Amino acid sequence: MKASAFAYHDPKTVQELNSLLGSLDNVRILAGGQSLMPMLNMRYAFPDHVIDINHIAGLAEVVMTPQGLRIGAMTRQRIVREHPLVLEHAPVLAEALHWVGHVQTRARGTIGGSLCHLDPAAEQPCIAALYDAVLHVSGPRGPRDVAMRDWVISYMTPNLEPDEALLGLTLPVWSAQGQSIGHGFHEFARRHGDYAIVAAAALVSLDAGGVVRRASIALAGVDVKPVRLAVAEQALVGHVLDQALIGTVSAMAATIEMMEDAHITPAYRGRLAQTMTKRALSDALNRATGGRNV
Amino acid sequence: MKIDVSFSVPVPPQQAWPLLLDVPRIVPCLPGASLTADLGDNRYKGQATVKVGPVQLTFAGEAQITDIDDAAHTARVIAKGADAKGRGSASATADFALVAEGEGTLITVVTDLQLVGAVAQYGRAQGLIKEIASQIVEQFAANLRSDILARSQEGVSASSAATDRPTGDADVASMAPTAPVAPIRELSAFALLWGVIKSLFSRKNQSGQ
Amino acid sequence: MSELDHAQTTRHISVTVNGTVYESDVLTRTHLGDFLRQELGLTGTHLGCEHGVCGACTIILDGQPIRSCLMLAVQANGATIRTIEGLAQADGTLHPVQEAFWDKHGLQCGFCTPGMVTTLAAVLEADPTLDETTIREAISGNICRCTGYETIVDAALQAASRMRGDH
Amino acid sequence: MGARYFGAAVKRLEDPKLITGRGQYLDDIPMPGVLHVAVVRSPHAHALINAIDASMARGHAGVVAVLTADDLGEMARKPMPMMAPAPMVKTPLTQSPLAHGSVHYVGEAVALVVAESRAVAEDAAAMVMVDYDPLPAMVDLAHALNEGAAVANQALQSNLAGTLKGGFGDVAGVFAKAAHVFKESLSLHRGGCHAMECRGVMARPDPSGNRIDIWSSTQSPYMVRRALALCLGMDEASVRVTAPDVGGGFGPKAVVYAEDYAIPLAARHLGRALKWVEDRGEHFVATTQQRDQLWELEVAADAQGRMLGVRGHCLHDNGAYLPYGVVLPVTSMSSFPGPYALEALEISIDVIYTNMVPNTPVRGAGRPNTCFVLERLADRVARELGISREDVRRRSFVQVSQFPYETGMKARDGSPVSYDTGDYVQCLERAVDKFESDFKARQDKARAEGRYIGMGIASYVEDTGLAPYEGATIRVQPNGKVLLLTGAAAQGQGHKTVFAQIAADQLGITPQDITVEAGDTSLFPLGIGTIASRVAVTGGSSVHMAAVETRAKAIKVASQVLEAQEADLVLEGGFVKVSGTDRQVSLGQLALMLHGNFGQPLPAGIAPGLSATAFYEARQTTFANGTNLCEVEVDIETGAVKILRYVVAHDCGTLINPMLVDGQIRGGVVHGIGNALFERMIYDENGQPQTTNYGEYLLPLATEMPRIEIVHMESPSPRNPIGVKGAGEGGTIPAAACVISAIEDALSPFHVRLSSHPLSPQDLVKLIDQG
Repeated sequence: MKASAFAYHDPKTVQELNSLLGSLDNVRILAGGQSLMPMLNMRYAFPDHVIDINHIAGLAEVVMTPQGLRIGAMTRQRIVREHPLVLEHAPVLAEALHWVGHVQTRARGTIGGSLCHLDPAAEQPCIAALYDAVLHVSGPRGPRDVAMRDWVISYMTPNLEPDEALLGLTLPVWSAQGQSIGHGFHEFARRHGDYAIVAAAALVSLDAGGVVRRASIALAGVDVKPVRLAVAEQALVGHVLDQALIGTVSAMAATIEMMEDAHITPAYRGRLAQTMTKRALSDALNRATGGRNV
Repeated sequence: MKIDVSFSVPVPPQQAWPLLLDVPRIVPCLPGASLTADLGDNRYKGQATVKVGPVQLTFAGEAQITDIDDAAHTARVIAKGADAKGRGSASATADFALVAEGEGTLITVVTDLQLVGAVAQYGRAQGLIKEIASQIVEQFAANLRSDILARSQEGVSASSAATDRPTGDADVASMAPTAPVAPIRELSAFALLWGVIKSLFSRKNQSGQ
Repeated sequence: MSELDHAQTTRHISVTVNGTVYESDVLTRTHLGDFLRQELGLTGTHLGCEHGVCGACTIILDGQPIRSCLMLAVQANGATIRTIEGLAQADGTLHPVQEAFWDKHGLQCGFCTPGMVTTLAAVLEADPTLDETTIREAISGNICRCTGYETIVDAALQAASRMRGDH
Repeated sequence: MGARYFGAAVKRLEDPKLITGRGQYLDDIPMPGVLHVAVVRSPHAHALINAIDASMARGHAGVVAVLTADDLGEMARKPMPMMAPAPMVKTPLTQSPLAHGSVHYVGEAVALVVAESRAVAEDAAAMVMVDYDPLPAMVDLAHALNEGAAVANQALQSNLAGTLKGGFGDVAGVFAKAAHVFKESLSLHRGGCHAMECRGVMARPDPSGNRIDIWSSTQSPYMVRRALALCLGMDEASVRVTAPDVGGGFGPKAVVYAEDYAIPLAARHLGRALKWVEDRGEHFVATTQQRDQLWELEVAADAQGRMLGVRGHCLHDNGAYLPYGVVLPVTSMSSFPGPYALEALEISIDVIYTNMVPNTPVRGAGRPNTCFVLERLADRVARELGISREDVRRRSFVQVSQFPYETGMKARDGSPVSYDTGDYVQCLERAVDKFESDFKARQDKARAEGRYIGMGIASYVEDTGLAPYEGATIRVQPNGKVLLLTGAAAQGQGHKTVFAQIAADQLGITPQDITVEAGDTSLFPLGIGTIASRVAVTGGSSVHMAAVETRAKAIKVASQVLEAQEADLVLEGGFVKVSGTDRQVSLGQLALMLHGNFGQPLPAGIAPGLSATAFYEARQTTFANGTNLCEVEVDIETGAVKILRYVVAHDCGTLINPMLVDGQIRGGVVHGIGNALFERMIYDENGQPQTTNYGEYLLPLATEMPRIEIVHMESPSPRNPIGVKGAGEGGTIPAAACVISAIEDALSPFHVRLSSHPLSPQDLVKLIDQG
């Protein structure tokens, strides 16, 4: 189980990266390596060129900007999970990362790598969808931003031209503005650290009366890309969030058309989608209300 | 793995029939496929490229048209190819049958596809292989229709275009279709899987249009 | 890849492993685990699956436990690495995790052991307050077919206690 | 002699090197100039080979050779000998070292690519063009004997390799008079062993061609030597086989594989040292697997729920070949009637060929299968009669008064199967006591809260210490240190430690004074192998016998040296002492004497060397037993199963090292839990394996596994000098049955009936909805 031969490139700047991408064929970008390296070792992937972007400066920063929390593509999952800005402004991302792989893979794996590999059940794209993240792409035709809803063009295929690369993303995180924000993330996997079968992330913002002013629900593992439960979100806004309402909107999760693979039936995915949504919303409610509405 | 599809073309069977047997002309309609040599007596060399998510496969191999029944308008295509990188091989037997359908022709293709080796062992991706194969045939049908329409717009009858079927070890370059066909390189994951997702979302009309 | 010339498929690297600096020309396709085993002869790092699941190949790179089968050797240029061979002190004094594995029968065939020990050494050096639940999570990326994990967990708990200086 | 080490939790002698990275597994052995081999394997489940074109591969830079069956001569094409001959098989099929003409499962070895590195060998392996003619594959066990079913091999008329029949008593009579008769259809699915070290073979031919050294990651170096000496037509003394540190075996490494033949053959052919190391992808398709069986059974019980009789039929999938004969179905058969004192039994097992990886024993061999079906039947009786599952077992078990108990079955040699010792009911009670009494109350309370917990129970009896023998040599060296040589190599069990414990007590030294060498055929003449929970009994007994003899010799010689009565002599701290005096002679001095000096005759009646060699011949089997209880919680929304508690009460006779026995049990239980909940080797309808990596094939992880509480009983076996029974598989045998029993109990409000494993959460949700 040894990789086939390839030429190795390690650009130091984004400009070098773009010119390499523009000039080479059959290229794979090596970020954290936790997805690409197995594909190389198992000889599923046969790139002629591997471009290692670990040496490009400035791709691993986490900063607050007016647009939101900006996270460099090369930020390791371990760093994201423990970063004070993430814990303060997007704790649901930190919680989701608890379920991502294992201590050894989080030490290398990057948030950008996950957003480009795009396993249908992956947690990080799910959180990006939850926040309507904006992805920052660079290419020879200059930088461009892609909304998360336009990012996944098909099964494990990001909206990137062959000569483009993902530099980072911005999560337009929610500000409380006198309301209380609660989050929840639940997934069902056979074993700890496995890709989820289905995962659900929820964000709610409640006013003093416990009425939902804003809500976001995202599911992973139900389709080839993360799915936002827009209908359920609308059904929440303007109503007092309680278990009854949670039960009603969770049922909506089961009604979307589920993808099918060799192992998992659509019916089971639907059941998990409903259950994970319910549990994620319950956590969100408890957090927003400081556990008063358990 | 059985894949059944049927599709219509806007010409009657007696015109569609020779057209369908005009391999150099229809191959470019097959997404990701290209013809590399005509070996004579209905045997051809070619290759087809397919993408399953991040994994791109290129099958190179041979295809032969057998059991041609010009009266019943049925034929069988037997094809087999191996991935250039040794990740396995694919073999398919496709039975074509044409029947009149109003002004046009209903073409049914019953394919038995067998994948072996690593390509058949992707596990989680296996559920998508059938969808992908169906999409290839469906896109083939769409391309074939647009080809026919393009020609009829030029006033070139499909049948006359189909009469000069090359034989012997002809020069591949000369086999490019004479009429503009929607340019298709390897079947893009986008086009391909968008179709997959569509069909995942609406399983009713699996058999294309 | 015959089309690729030597220059593109070979790189010179310098890496510090268990306190020793090594200079070497490596094939760019060689993963770090193979480099440690074949080039440096440090065969204590084991390869159990080479697709990043079993954890046997875990080493400590710049303080973090990582899977050496999921990193190219060329990427380790300039890095500081600790392998199972480098955990005990020069005088042979065992690392508390090694000691505990021996005390608690934390190994049987021993093949997953280097990955288990390096993983636990790294996480416990960072935080010796882990409890059974967090220890099980910490080794959830390391597969053992022999022990059923319980004695590994017991070993980790003993090591954590020693590393906290409880006794 | 008081036992100071025998029975104590002695820390392992093996560990210091293994915890510091100084172990030496096959791929760690330095071998200057070694060439690396990649194996070209069949991608087809069943196909004819028309031609093999290796020209492109041979031309690839760094490739030394590409070898097919035709290149390596007749021995490479000849079917390998069956490791356990099976006269009842009409068409015995075994694989040849390299396929020629046809292939019968995905992964069958077709050619070897020899190159300067493994990576280059893999590059070239992809360039070997094999022209196959695919044939229909047989992967459907249930319909394998149907009219018109595809045959797994063109040499076969039918997929039926043979039928085993066994039983005793007046079956018709017992079923006729029984108050209750219940029918069950049960099934188990295949998984792999997944030793964390994959297999591997290295061979170094002597330039003269008269010798060959072979290293194999095997449980049976002596089987490899036997096979290769016969294959190569060489003296056994010229074929040295070494099992280095082996990273787990679990059964499949006891097989002599195609690569064990092909690599030495190729090494001789090329006159070069060669190494092949199985990678994990290969392990999924080239290392034997186990457990596929389909059962139709009936149980007869009296009005009180005592099981009276069992009859049934089994379809057993043995895969494409019979490398180990029919040892699996035989083991399933001989595991009846388990702990139950049945009046009548009638079992038939059809052994079926399919186009999947061949089956040979995986931890437990056929026993977990039989345990699963018997325990399902016992639970069924309890449910139908409305009595506790414990009571059905209490009433049906062989009672303590009945030992030695002849079950009515016949052993492999035709002799009656006779359980030696034990108290099955008492063992069950200990498990129940440990588990706690108020479970029912907690279960009702949990259900009131919408939580579903369940208790599982499973009991087993295991035949251990299998024939024919193991042996050991003990030799005291002039430096006073002791060499202990044996053929029984270990794959993690800790043989060196337990053997040293056994010998140390006899010789009055510490285990640390003893160097144990095992697994090198040049150091000890004969051995069988570490399989079937047999080494503590056979190897341990032989060590004991050799130690006793050495001790006697030391005393005899010392009595002359010290001019003392033998009765007054004791062995202590490396000396033979005259008790109550300060007169003593060290074992080293005695060894020096008996090594001899030029011109000086040895003492009268004393043979050279302070040493002894003994072979223990296992002519009667010993029987371990146990009862497992566990508690699970099922999340009915997701089907997730959490194991909350796991209790093992078990009896493997006298314990040599309780810490190591506990280790065997815990590892075994977790393997069984994997079989119950996680591990499923999936094939598609064409025989293409679908789970060929650790993302798809799920092994148990630390986060999902429970603590395992163990209660020991010690019923010494009278059938060997140290009273021990085997413990290597006792954890695995009942574990899956126990977990399934618990899940069914947890889901009883939904009337869920479980009849197979592994069971996924998705399966359980489906059953809950149907319930």
